[in-house]
Amino acid sequence: MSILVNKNTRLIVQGITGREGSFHTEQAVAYGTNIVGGVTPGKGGEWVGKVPVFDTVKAAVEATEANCSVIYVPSLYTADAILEAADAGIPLIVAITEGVPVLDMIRVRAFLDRKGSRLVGPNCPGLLTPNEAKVGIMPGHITTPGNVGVVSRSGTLTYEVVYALTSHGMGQTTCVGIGGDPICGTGFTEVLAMFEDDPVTEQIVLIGEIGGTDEEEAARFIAEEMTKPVVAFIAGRTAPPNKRMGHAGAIIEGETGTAESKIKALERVGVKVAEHPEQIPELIASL
Amino acid sequence: MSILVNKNTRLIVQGITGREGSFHTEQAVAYGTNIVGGVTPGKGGEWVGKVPVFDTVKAAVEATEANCSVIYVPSLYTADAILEAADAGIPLIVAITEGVPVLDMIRVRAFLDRKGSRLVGPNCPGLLTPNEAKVGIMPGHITTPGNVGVVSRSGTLTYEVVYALTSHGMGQTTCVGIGGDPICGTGFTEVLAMFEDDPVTEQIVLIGEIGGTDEEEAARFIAEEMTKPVVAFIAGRTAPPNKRMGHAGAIIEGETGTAESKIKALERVGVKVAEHPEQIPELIASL
Amino acid sequence: MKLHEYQSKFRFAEYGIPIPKGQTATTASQAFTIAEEIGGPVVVKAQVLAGGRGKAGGVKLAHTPEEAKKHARVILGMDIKGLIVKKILIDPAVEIEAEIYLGITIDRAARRSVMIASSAGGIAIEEVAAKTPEKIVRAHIDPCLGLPNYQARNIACEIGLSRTLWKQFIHITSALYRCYEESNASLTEINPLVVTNGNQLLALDGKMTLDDNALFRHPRLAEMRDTDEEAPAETLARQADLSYVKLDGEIGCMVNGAGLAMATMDMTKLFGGSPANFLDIGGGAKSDKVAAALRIILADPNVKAVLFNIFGGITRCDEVAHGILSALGEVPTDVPMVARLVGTNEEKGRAILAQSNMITAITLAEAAQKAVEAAHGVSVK
Amino acid sequence: MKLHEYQSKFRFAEYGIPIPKGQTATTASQAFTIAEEIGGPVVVKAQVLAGGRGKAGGVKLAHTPEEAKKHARVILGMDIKGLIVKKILIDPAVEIEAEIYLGITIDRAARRSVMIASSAGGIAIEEVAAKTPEKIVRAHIDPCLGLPNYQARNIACEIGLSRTLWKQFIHITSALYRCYEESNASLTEINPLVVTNGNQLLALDGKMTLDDNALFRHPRLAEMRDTDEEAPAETLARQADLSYVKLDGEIGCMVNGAGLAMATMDMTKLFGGSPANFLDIGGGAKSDKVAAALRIILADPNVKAVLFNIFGGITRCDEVAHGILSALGEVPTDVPMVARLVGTNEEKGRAILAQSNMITAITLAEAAQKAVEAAHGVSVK
Repeated sequence: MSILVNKNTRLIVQGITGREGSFHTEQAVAYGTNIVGGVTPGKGGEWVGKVPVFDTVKAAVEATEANCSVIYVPSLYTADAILEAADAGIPLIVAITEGVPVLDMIRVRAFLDRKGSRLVGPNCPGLLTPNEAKVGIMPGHITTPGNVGVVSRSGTLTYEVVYALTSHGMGQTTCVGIGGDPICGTGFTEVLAMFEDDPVTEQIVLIGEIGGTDEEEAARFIAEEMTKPVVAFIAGRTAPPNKRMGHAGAIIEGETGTAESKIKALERVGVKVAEHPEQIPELIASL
Repeated sequence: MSILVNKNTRLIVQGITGREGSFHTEQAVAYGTNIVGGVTPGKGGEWVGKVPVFDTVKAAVEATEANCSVIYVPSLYTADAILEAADAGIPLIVAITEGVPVLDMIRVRAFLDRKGSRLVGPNCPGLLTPNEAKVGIMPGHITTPGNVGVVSRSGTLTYEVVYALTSHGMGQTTCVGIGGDPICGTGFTEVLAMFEDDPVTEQIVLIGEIGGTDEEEAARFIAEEMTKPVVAFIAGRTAPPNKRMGHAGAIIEGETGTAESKIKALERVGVKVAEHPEQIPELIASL
Repeated sequence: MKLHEYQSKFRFAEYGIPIPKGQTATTASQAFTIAEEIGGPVVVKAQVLAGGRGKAGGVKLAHTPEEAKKHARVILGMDIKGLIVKKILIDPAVEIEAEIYLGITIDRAARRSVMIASSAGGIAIEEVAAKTPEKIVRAHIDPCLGLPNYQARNIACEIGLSRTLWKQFIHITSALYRCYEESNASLTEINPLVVTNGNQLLALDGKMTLDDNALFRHPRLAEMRDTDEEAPAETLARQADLSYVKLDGEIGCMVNGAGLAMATMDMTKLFGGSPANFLDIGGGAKSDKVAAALRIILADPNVKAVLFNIFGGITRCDEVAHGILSALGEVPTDVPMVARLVGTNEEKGRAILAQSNMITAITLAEAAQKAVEAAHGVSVK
Repeated sequence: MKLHEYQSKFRFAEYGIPIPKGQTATTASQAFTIAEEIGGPVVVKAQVLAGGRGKAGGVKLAHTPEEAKKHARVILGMDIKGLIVKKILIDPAVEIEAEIYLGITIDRAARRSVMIASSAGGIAIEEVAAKTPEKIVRAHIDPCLGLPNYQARNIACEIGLSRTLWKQFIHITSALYRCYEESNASLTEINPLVVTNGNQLLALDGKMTLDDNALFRHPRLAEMRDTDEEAPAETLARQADLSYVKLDGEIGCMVNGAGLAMATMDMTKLFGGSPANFLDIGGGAKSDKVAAALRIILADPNVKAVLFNIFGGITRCDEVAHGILSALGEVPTDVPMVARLVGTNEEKGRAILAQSNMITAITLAEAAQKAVEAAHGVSVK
């Protein structure tokens, strides 16, 4: 078992003819992901390898019954691409692109809530269920099937941890990069809840970083709702103090947002927090 | 029994210090309606008769636990007043004001759907449950308690029908004026469903007029969902052909919208349609 | 309120929608000068707020300035469905490859604005909608998002627009929606939006209807109202904030509320008469408004009887009664009057009218019957 | 990107928010002229993108033009938290009855923008928030509605603003939100918004932070960037589209991804070293970008070793390796380098680096340890 993506995922790629889109489509196909189509306006009818290209998500969904979309379009077009996927009825949308304006994302997120589509990202590495589906840019060869659920706000730091897990023979159910932007589609608590409900996931690794209050909320959720053990790593102990947004930012964030605050919140609810990413397997072994 | 408003209605009046607001507050209080407060920005702390005035709906709700609001503010401020009531958690909002711009109402309606508040109106006479609550401008003395549910898109035409019912000894459960604007808060079908579920309502009178497709939708709903008998009157047989909105309006409306279309749709599903308003009691007696 | 073709197109142009570089004229010699400036074949188009002007001969192609002048002379002053043409638009003529329909209006049932498009644009679009509805593409617009590019692309795709035109089309649809929203329009329409032989999109005709209730926000648009295009009585009614439509019957009706007004009109017919007008004095009407309404009704020479039907809610019967008496004081008349006042302050209202020699009634049926009889010369007192 | 006080206030003024009629100066004699024009007491305010300028002596009251000139001479060139004051704002002094705080920013947890207000405005507002949170009023903003008047009224009511000021307050809050949204700001702040002794609201200070990701939409705002206010390395980094922050340590770090970059910095500390910088080369970085990054790191004289930690996803290890070699070709250096490349095309990347005499590592711990040893002069080859 796994969460969010698996063998039944019918994936389309928005921005499939672009440099990143075509490269990662090739990688995902090679991994065995079921990519049923791609979208690039104006290029409908072309092919990327064995994947048919459509002009619009609507046309792609009608032709392929896609149930998931991954977005590689430039940041300028990302908000529109997410809206397009949601309006076409795609239930799971994964936006890899970084640099999407925050106020665009507030508007997009409100639309998604109305439509009932789930977004992961933007500015995230995507999702990977080992040997089933690779939706995004996580390198497939560092993963292996197993019982550890991984959820992370970072990109490459996730790979670091997954690589360490795999090296220690600890496979993963699903690796989820939720992205580090201020407004993102899916937060820690939602993914934690899915891992809690997934029968195969036995332990969970949470990888956080400074800024925002998502880790603090995750700690509250772990204490109140979770039975499975969680280990964590928080990046940013040596980072310069978070550059806050004027007084307003300070009023909103209060004392939260620092690595210390997050580590304290997690440890207080019994989560073991690693000193460095490669220590994670050790902590899992000690559970 | 009744629908929407009754003895437990705790009403506030937005625009209570205005000419219409104060006049109809006096009338409603005299009728026995439980008016717990009023709102006029900048006049908080004053009184209208025995009704305390607040600056904001939020303050009024906190002080009075109001569960219904009736709006008499000028059309310029109506959209804002509706949003304010919904945001303050008022579950039933009745907007009497006419002349609210249509695009404002599209935006307001989308907000209400998100908030879960029900709006009746705008441009409507409001609601009246005989001997319990008068929310709006329907004259109380023409109504009497009984078993007929009345729902209407018109204002004064509703009074005409209610007056005829009362004169013939046919009392009402609740009289509902849903308003005649292109975008309104509550439509025929929603009120018909409530009357269907109300144990005391035995017959329903539906009063429609030319324009839109609400009567045609009501006919479909009556055929599919209703067990109680409905009689109807449709105004506008002699009206000049509906001035449609260009080609677009014609494309949207097709053949619907005329008195003939509505009468045909209703008669097709077994609804008796009166030739004139005062004929309604006769049709009910014949059921 | 409707805008003329030239007003609509000039407004579209403010939003960056390409339109023919035409000008308006009110005389034939102006038409000559404009055609000369344009320097090629031109189209002379009557500016009237009525459909079917093409069929009526109000649109003509001219190959030379002389010909434009000749056409202008014919079209100016022409009567199209009761409206006299006072202004013409001289547009450069365009070679057309294809005609697209593009419009935005309110979809009441969906509670949204909707963009409608078709590759089969032109005057027969309603027929297309009726006979081949699959050629009509609709896109409902989320008020929170406006018209995102993907929706415009979906439309372009579904009407089978050539890809070389997508960028222009997205630009035009987005501009048209902004124009619609920022004007508080209830209709904006480009029909046809043509593909020229140079593969450019061009708004050849334009139509806008504005929401009267929002004109207070748009003083510049409100000023565009062409009162020449209204019957004088309708102008007077609008200025007095009355809703009035002239009809062909003999019974003048003054009613509060649109629904009741229509029902009252229907009743005159039911009893063998015919309504002279629709007139809604609205809610809470005061005596000066009632007086204005009465003057408008009595100005119609066809009116043989007047029927007042007032059911008081916001409107108070005593004020209406005062209004009637005050208007009668100013406009003495022999036309018989039937009054029915019910509702708020009805006793006071009736008491006031008792001073006059009006025919009164209790029920609407009685009132309608008496009005018909009075109009037809039957004694009813 | 942050705007200066004067830039923020002038932008506010474009939206109709009342601000003092001040002007900027870059010399003391300009300050004299401006003070003379203003004609009463003025305030001379340092324009630097750093907090605490008041405490540092960067804000001074002057009663005469001579005094303004004297203050200007002191403030211009002043060093405030490492930034040199190059511009001052001369504002007319104002008699203040009360100070309000008003700001808009992103509330990540609520996924909304939020307006924050308090009757206890001024520099101690953070203390107010911590000690008396009930004095802080928040209103989350629905992106579909903007800031409706009722929300502004609720805020006015809840901060206990005098009713005589409500109309002005609603106007200012609505303008501030439009300014925030139409600038793609992540912060707009008026602190204090003062009540003058003439009972007028006036934005005495202003602050704006813009979303760098949306600057492409706002070329006029993007031009306001004051590169004088950045460390030169940060300007270079921004121009190369790199995210760089200078720190005080001795180990230069070049990493792809912000999280991994922070983790890498944390690791140098864990092994007894200290990071010289945060540097994220982003996803999919090409060789020219890597070369630019290396030049920036090596320009820091404190750097005793460089640690490359690249975990390839979008970024391809071979391109990073090319970038490192190309940069080393241009910037010959004796600083020891430790490289760790994992992920997409890692074999190719390692093969390329094998040509150079770099220290390599497989795990991050190993890499961090080797970098610390190299920096501290321990032989590790």
